[in-house]
Amino acid sequence: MNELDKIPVRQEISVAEGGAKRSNPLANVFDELVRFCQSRSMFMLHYCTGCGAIELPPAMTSRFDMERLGIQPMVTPRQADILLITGYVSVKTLKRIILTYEQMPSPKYVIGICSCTVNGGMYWQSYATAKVLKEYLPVDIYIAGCMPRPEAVISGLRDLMGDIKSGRADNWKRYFQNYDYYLGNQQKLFGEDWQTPTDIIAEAEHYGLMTDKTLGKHTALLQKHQQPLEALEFSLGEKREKIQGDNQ
Amino acid sequence: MTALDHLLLISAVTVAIALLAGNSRVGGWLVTILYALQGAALLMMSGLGYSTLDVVPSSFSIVVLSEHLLWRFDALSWFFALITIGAGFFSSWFASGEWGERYRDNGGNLRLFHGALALNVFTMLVLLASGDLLTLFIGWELVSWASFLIMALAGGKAFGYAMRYISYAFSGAMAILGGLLLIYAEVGSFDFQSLKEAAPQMQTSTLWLLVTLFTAGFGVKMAILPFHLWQAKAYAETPGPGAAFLGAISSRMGLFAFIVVIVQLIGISRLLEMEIPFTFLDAQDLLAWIAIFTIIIPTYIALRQHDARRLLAWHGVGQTGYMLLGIVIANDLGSAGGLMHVFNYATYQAMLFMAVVAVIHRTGTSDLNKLGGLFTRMPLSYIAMLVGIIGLAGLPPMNGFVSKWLIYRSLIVDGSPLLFIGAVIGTLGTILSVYKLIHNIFLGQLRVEHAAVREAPLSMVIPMMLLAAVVFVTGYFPGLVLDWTSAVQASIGLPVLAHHLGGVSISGGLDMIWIVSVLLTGFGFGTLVFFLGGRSKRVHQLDNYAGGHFLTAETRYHYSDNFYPGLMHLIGSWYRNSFEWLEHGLISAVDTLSTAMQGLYRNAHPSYLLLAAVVFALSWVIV
Amino acid sequence: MNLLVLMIVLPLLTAFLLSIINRASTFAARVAGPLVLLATAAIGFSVWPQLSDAPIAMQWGGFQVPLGITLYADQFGLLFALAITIGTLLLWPRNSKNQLRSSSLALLLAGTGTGLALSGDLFNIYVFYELMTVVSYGLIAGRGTSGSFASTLRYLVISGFGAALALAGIALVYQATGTLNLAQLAQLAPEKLNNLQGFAAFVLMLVGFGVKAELFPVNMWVPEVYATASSRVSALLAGVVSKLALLIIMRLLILVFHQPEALTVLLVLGILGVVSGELAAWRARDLNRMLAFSSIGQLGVMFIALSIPGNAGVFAALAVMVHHLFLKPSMFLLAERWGGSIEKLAGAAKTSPVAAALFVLLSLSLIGVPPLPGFWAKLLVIMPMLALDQPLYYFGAFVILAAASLEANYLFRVVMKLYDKQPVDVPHKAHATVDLATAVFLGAGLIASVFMLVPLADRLDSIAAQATDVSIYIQTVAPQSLQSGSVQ
Amino acid sequence: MHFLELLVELLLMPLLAFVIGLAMVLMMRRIGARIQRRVGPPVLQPIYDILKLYSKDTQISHGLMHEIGVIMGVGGLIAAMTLLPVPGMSGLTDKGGAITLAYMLMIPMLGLALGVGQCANPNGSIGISRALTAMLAYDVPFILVIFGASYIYGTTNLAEMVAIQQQQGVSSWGIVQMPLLALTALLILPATMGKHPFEIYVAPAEIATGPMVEMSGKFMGGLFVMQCFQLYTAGVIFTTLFLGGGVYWITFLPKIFLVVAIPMSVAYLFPRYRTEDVLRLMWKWPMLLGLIGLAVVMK
Repeated sequence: MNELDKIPVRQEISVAEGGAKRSNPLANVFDELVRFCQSRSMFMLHYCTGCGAIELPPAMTSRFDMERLGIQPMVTPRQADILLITGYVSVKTLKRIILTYEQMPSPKYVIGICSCTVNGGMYWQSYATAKVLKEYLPVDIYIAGCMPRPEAVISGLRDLMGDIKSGRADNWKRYFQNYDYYLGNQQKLFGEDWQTPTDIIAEAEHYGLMTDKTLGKHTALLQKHQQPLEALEFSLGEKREKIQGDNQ
Repeated sequence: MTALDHLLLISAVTVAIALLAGNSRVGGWLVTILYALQGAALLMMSGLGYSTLDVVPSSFSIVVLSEHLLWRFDALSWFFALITIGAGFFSSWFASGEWGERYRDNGGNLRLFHGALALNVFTMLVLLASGDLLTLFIGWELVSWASFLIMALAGGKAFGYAMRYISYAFSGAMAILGGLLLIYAEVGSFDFQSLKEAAPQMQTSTLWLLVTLFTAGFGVKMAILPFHLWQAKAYAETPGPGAAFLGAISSRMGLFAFIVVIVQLIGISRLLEMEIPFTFLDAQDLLAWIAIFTIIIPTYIALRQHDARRLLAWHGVGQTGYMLLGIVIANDLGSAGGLMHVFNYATYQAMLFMAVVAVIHRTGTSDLNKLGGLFTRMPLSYIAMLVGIIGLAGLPPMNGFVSKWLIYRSLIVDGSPLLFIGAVIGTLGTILSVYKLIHNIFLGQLRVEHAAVREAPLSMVIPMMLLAAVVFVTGYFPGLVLDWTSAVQASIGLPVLAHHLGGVSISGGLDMIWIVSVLLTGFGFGTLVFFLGGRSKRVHQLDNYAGGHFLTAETRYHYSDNFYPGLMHLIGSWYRNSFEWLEHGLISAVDTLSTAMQGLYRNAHPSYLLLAAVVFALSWVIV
Repeated sequence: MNLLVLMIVLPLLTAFLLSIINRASTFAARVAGPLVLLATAAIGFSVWPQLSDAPIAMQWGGFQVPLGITLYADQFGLLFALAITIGTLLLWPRNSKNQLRSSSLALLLAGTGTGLALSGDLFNIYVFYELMTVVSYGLIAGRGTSGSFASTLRYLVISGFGAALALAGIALVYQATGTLNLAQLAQLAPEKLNNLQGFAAFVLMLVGFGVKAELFPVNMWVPEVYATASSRVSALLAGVVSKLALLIIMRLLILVFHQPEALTVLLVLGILGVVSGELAAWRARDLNRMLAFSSIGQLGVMFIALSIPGNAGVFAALAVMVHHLFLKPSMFLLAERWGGSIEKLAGAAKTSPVAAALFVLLSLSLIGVPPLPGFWAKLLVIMPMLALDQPLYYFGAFVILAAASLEANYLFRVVMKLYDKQPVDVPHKAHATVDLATAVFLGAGLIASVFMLVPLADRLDSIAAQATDVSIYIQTVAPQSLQSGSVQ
Repeated sequence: MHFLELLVELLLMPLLAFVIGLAMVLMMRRIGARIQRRVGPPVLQPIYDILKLYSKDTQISHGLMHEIGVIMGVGGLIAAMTLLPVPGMSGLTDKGGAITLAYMLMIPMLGLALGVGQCANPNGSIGISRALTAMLAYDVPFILVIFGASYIYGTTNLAEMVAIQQQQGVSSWGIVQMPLLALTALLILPATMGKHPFEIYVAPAEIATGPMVEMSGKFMGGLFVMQCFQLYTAGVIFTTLFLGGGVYWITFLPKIFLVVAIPMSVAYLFPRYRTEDVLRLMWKWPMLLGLIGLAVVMK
C-alpha cells in the first residue's frame, strides 16, 4: 500500500477533472448515487493464473457469499468491473491479461491477489515471470499472502468498495494518462512489435484523459508499426469511389 | 379495344422493344417505362380490385375445334397481374443500370435477358387473362416455356437445372392436359361456367382423378411436395434480377391456376365430400397436409444451404405452402391470408433476391461462407435485406406478419392444431434461416478483401428501397391489400373477410396501425433508455473478446459454416436427401426400361430372353 | 381421268429410261427426275379440286370390277400420293456415289408410292408395296457403308417376313370372299369377314404392312436403318413412306375389317410402340437413332389414333400424320450434319443458329406445345379417346401424355447440348444450304399452319369424312354392283 | 377522453412491468441463493446493477447495428407489454391477441441477434445460433399451448380470456379445464426465460456468455432491463392463460410471482442441457403432454 501512496496523481486529477465539470451540487448528488451503485455492484473477471484462484470459490459460495455485497463473477471483460489476478503472471499470460484489461470498460479496477503479483513471490528467480504487476497495469489493490484466505479477499474487496464509494479508486485513469510508461514496460517484456487490439490512445482522447505522459517515445514506436484500429465507418457510393480513385 | 387489349398490346410491344433494344442502357430504361405503362393500363381496370367492376373482356377471341377461345380479366387475374407487372417493373429497373452493363460485359446476352423477362410478363398476363380451360392450358404452356428460357440463360449449370425444371413442368402440363381433356369428356366443353355447373354432379371418383391431375400439374409449378426438387436450383441460377422476378411471381401462376380450377370451379365444398377411405381425412385435409409439408421440408432444406440465392429460393418453395394452406382452408381469414401472402411474398422475395444480387455485384459471390460484415459497406442493401427477412419470417411490423397471422387465425377457427403447429414450425425455421442469411452476409467480420466494397449503384438500390417501403407500408396498413383480396374472394365465391385499413375487424382481431405505432413508440422509448447511458465509443472489429486471444484480420473467425450444428445434429438426418431418392428411383426406372427397350431394338433380346427364362425356371424350382 | 395413271406411270417410266437418257445427256438425266416429279405433282394438284366433291375411280386396262386394276382417288389418297411425290422431290438424293442409280430408285419410290396410295384392290396394293420395299432396300444400301449393308439385310429379312404374312392375309381374304377389290370387299365384309378368319387376315396384313409403318413388333429394323442410311433417305422413309403403309392399314380398317378386336389390337400395338419407342429414344446417344426411335413412338400414336372408332379416329390419325409428315423429314435433314454422339453437339448452335432454332421449334411442336400444330394434333387424338370411357383407351391417353414428357426430356437434352457454351474441340460443319432450306421450308409450313388452324382443321375433317364414308367408296368404284347387291 | 385513458394505460403498462420485473429478478436471485444456502443480494441489487451499467464511463459499441439491436430489444419488449392484460388495464389486447404477442416477443430476440451479429464476435454468433435453436425448441410446444387456449376460449384476445375465466370462477380457469396444457406450459417456462438448465446459449465458461459477450455498460444494462420484462411476460402469459388472470392486483401479483418462482426453484437443481438435448427434450415430453392435452380438450 505504501507504493500506492506515493503515486501522486490520484486526488488532484480527480478533483481537477470532476470539480471543474460538475459544480452543480445536484450533480454531485447524482455522482454520489452513481458511485454508490458502482461500489455495490461489482462484476469481477477472475483471471485465474495461479493457486490463488482456489480461494475464490469459497468466497463466492455459501460460506462467505460475495453476492450479498453485490459482487458477482462475470466471464467477459466487457461486463466486468474488477480484474482479479490470482497468482503469478508469466510473460505469455501477461499479454492476455493486458488485452483483457484494455477491453474492460472503465471505471475498472485491478486487484492483485497473492504475493506473486506483488513481487514475483516464489517465482522471483524465474526468467518467464512478470514479477511486479503494477509496472504493466495500474493495480488498485494488492491482497498479499500465499495464498490469502477468503476473508482476506473479501476484506480487500470491501476496501475497494470504500475507495469507489468515496471516489478515490480512479487508478484506471492512470493507465490512460501514463500510457507511455506502461507501454514502455510492456514493450521491454514483449518486444517492440507489441500491440493490443484496443486503441488506448484513441480512447484516452475520447474520454479526455490525454496528458503529456500519454504519448511518448514508446507510443511513437507503437504507432510506427501499428495496424490501424479505427472503427469501420459507413460508406456509400461516392466516398469510396474517391478513395479508390486515389489509390489508382 | 378494351383496357385488357391495351394491356396485352403494351405487353407484347414490351417484348418486341426488349428484343430490339434491350442490349443498350437506353433500351433497358425504355423497357422499364413500358412496364410502368403496363401498370398504368392495369390501373385502368382497377375497378376489378375493388369489386366495382366484374370482368374486363378482351375483344380478341378465336374459334378452334368449335371451341371459343376467349381472354378476360377478373379480380383474381387483376390481383395476380398487379404483382406480375410490379415484379417485372422492379426487376427490369434493377437490371437496366450497372447490373445490365456488367452482365453484358461478362458475355451475357442482355438483349435476350430483357426479352425473356418481358416475355415472361407477357405470357403470364396471357395466362391470367384466360377465359376457359383451353386458353388456360395454352397460357400455362407459354408461361412454362418462357420461364424455361429465362432459367436457361445463364448456361452451364443453369442448363441442367432448367432441364430438370422443364422435365417436371412438362410432365405437369401433360397431367393438366389429361385433366382438362377428361373434363371435356365429362362436360363436353372447355368453358369455365359449364364446369362450374357440372362439378356438383360429378362422381367422386372422377373428381379424385381430376383433383389429383390438376393438383399435380399445377403443383409442379408451385413446387409443392413431392415436386419441389426442381425449383430452388433453377431459380437460384437464373441471372440476377431474373431470379428476383421468378422468385417473386413465377411459381404463383400455379397457385392462380389452382385457385381457378380447384377452388373456383370445382369448389372447396366438393373437396370436403371426397373422403379418403379408412381415415378421417378428406381431399381438403390432404391438400392442407401437402401444403404443410411443403412449408416445413423446403424451409428446413433452406436452413442448410450455404448459397444465399439457393437459401432464398428454397424459402420460396416453403412460402408457397402458406399460400396453398390459406387457400385450401378457404374460410374468410385463410383465403385472405393465402392471397395476401402472394402479394407480400412477392414484394419481399424480390427485394431479398435483389439485395443478394447487389452483394454478388459488389463482391462476386453469394457463398454464405465467403462473406460477412458488409453492413458498414452496403448499409442500404442491408436495410433492404433486414426489411425483407422480417417480412419473410413473418414478424411485425412487416406485411408478411399480417398474412401469416390471417392463416394462423384461420387454422384456429378451423380447429386444426396439427396444421397450426406445422405452419409455426415453418415460421420458426424461417426465422433461423433468415438470421443466418443476414448474419453471414452483413454482420460479423468484414473480410480483408471486402474492405473496399461500396454500396450498390442507385439503379439497384432505388428499386430495393421502394420495395422496402411497400413491404413496410402494407404491413402498417394491411387494409390496402386486403381490399384487393376481398375483391378476389368475392369473385371466386369464397366468404369475404371483414377488414379495415389497419387489419381485421373480428373479435380477437388485428389492428396493425396500433400495433406498429406502439412498436415504433416502443423503439422510441428504447432509444431514450439507451441514451440514458453515456456516449458510446465505436471500436474496431478486431477489438473483440475471444477468450484472451489476439484476433487478426488474416484469421477468419466469422462464425458462418454449419450455423446450427446442434439442430442439424438432431434433425439433419430426418430429411437429408428427402425425396431425392424418389427422383433418382424414377430416373433409374426409366433408364432401366429404356435400356431394355434399346436392347429389344438392337437385338440384345436373346440375353433378356435368357434372363426371363432363368427367372421363370428359378421361380418354378422354388415354387 | 388418265392423268391419275400418269401420276404412277410417269415416274416409273422415267426411272427405267433414266440410264438411256444418261447416255444422251448427263444433264438431262440429272434434271429429268425432278422435272417428272414436278409434272406429277402438277397433275395431282390439277386433279385435287375435283375430288372435294366426289372421289374418282378408274379401271385400268378396261376390265370391269372385280377383274381390272382399280385406281381410286379421293382426297385422302391423293394427299399422300402428293406427299410422296413432293417428298421425294424435296428429299431428292444428292451427293450419293451413284447418282444415276439413286435417282432412278427415287423415281421408282415415288411411282410405287403413288400407286400404293391410289390402288383400289388388295393385289395391286401388295404389288406396289413389294416394289416399294425393294426400292427402299436399294436406297438404304445406296450409301455403301458396311453399316448400311448390314441394316439393309436386317430390313430385308423383316420385310420379307412381313410380306409373306401380308400375302397370307390377302390369301385368307380371298379365300373367304373370292375377290380382292376393296369396294367389293367392303360390301362383302360384314357377312364374310366378320369372323375369326377375317380377324386373322387382318392381323396378318397388319403385321405385314406394319413393317413399313413401324408397327411395334416388326419395327426392329428402324433404328439401325435410319441411323445408317443417309439422312435424306431416312427422312423419306420415316416421314413419307411409313405414312403410305399406314394409309393401307387405314383403308383396310375403314372398308373391310370392322371387328372391335381389330381396334383393340391396333391400340395395344400402338401403345407398345409408343412405350418402346419413346423409352428407347430416351437413352439414345446419337441424334439419328433418337429420331428413329421417336418416330417409332410417333407412329405408335398414329396407330392409337387409328384405333379410335369412327370419323374422329381417322381425323385424329390424319392430323397426326400430316403433322409428322412435315416434322420428321425436317428433323432428319437437320440431323444430317449432327450425326454421331450427342455429346459432340455442344455449341453447335453457334455455327448454325438457324438450324438450331429450327430444331427447337420442331421439338416444341413434336412434344405438343400450344399453339404449335403438334398440340392440336395431340388434342384431337386424346379427346375422342377419353370420350370413349374405356379403361384401355384411358391408358392409351395416359401413355401418350407420359410419352410426351419423355420426349420433352430427351429432345431438350439435345437442345441444351446445341446451346451449350463450351464448344467441343472439333468445329462443327454448317448445314448444306439445300438441306437447311428444305428443312426451313417444312418448318415454315408448320408455322404457317398455326395461323390457318381453323381452315386446316376443316379441310382435314372433310378429308376424313370422305375417307370414312364406305358407301362413297363403293358407289364410286362399282356403282352397278351396289345395285345388284352381289358380286357373282 | 377514451383515447387519453388508453394512452395513459400504454405508458403505465411497461412501467409497471419494469418495476414488477425488477422484483422478479430479485426473487429469482434470492431463490437461487437460498437453494445454494447463501444469503443472496440485497433488495435493491437489481437497481444497483442497472444504474451501474448505465453509468459506466466507457460504452463500447461495435457499430450502429449493435446499438439498434439493443434499442430494438428494449423497445420491442416495451411495446409487447401493452399486449398483456393486467388488472384494470387491457391496453392493446383487442388490437392484437395471443398470436400477435407471440410474434411481437420475437422482435426483441431478432433485434438482439442482429446486434450481437454486428459485434463480429464468434462467441456471440455461436450463442445466437444456440439461442435461436432453443427458441425453435420451446416455441413449438408454446404455440401448441397458445392454440389450445385460443381454441377453448374461442378467442385469441387475452383480455377476453381473462374475462371468461373471471366470470365463471375457479372451475373455468385454464388450469382446471386443460391441466395437461398448463403442465406443458410450466415445463417450457424455464426455457422461454433462458434459465437453468436451458442456458446453453449463455454457457459462461465455454463461450463467454454467448450473445452477451460484447455487451458492456448500457448495452448490458439494456439486457438487464429486458430480463425484467421477460420474467414479467412469462408470468403474465401463464397467469392469463391458466390462472384466471386478475381483476385486482392483490390477487394478480401473487399469481405471477408464483408462476415465475416455480421454474426458478426447480431450475437450479439441474445441470445444463446440450442444444440437441434441449430440442429432444422439448419436442418429446412437453409436446406429447400438449398433444394429449389438446386431444382431450378438443375431443
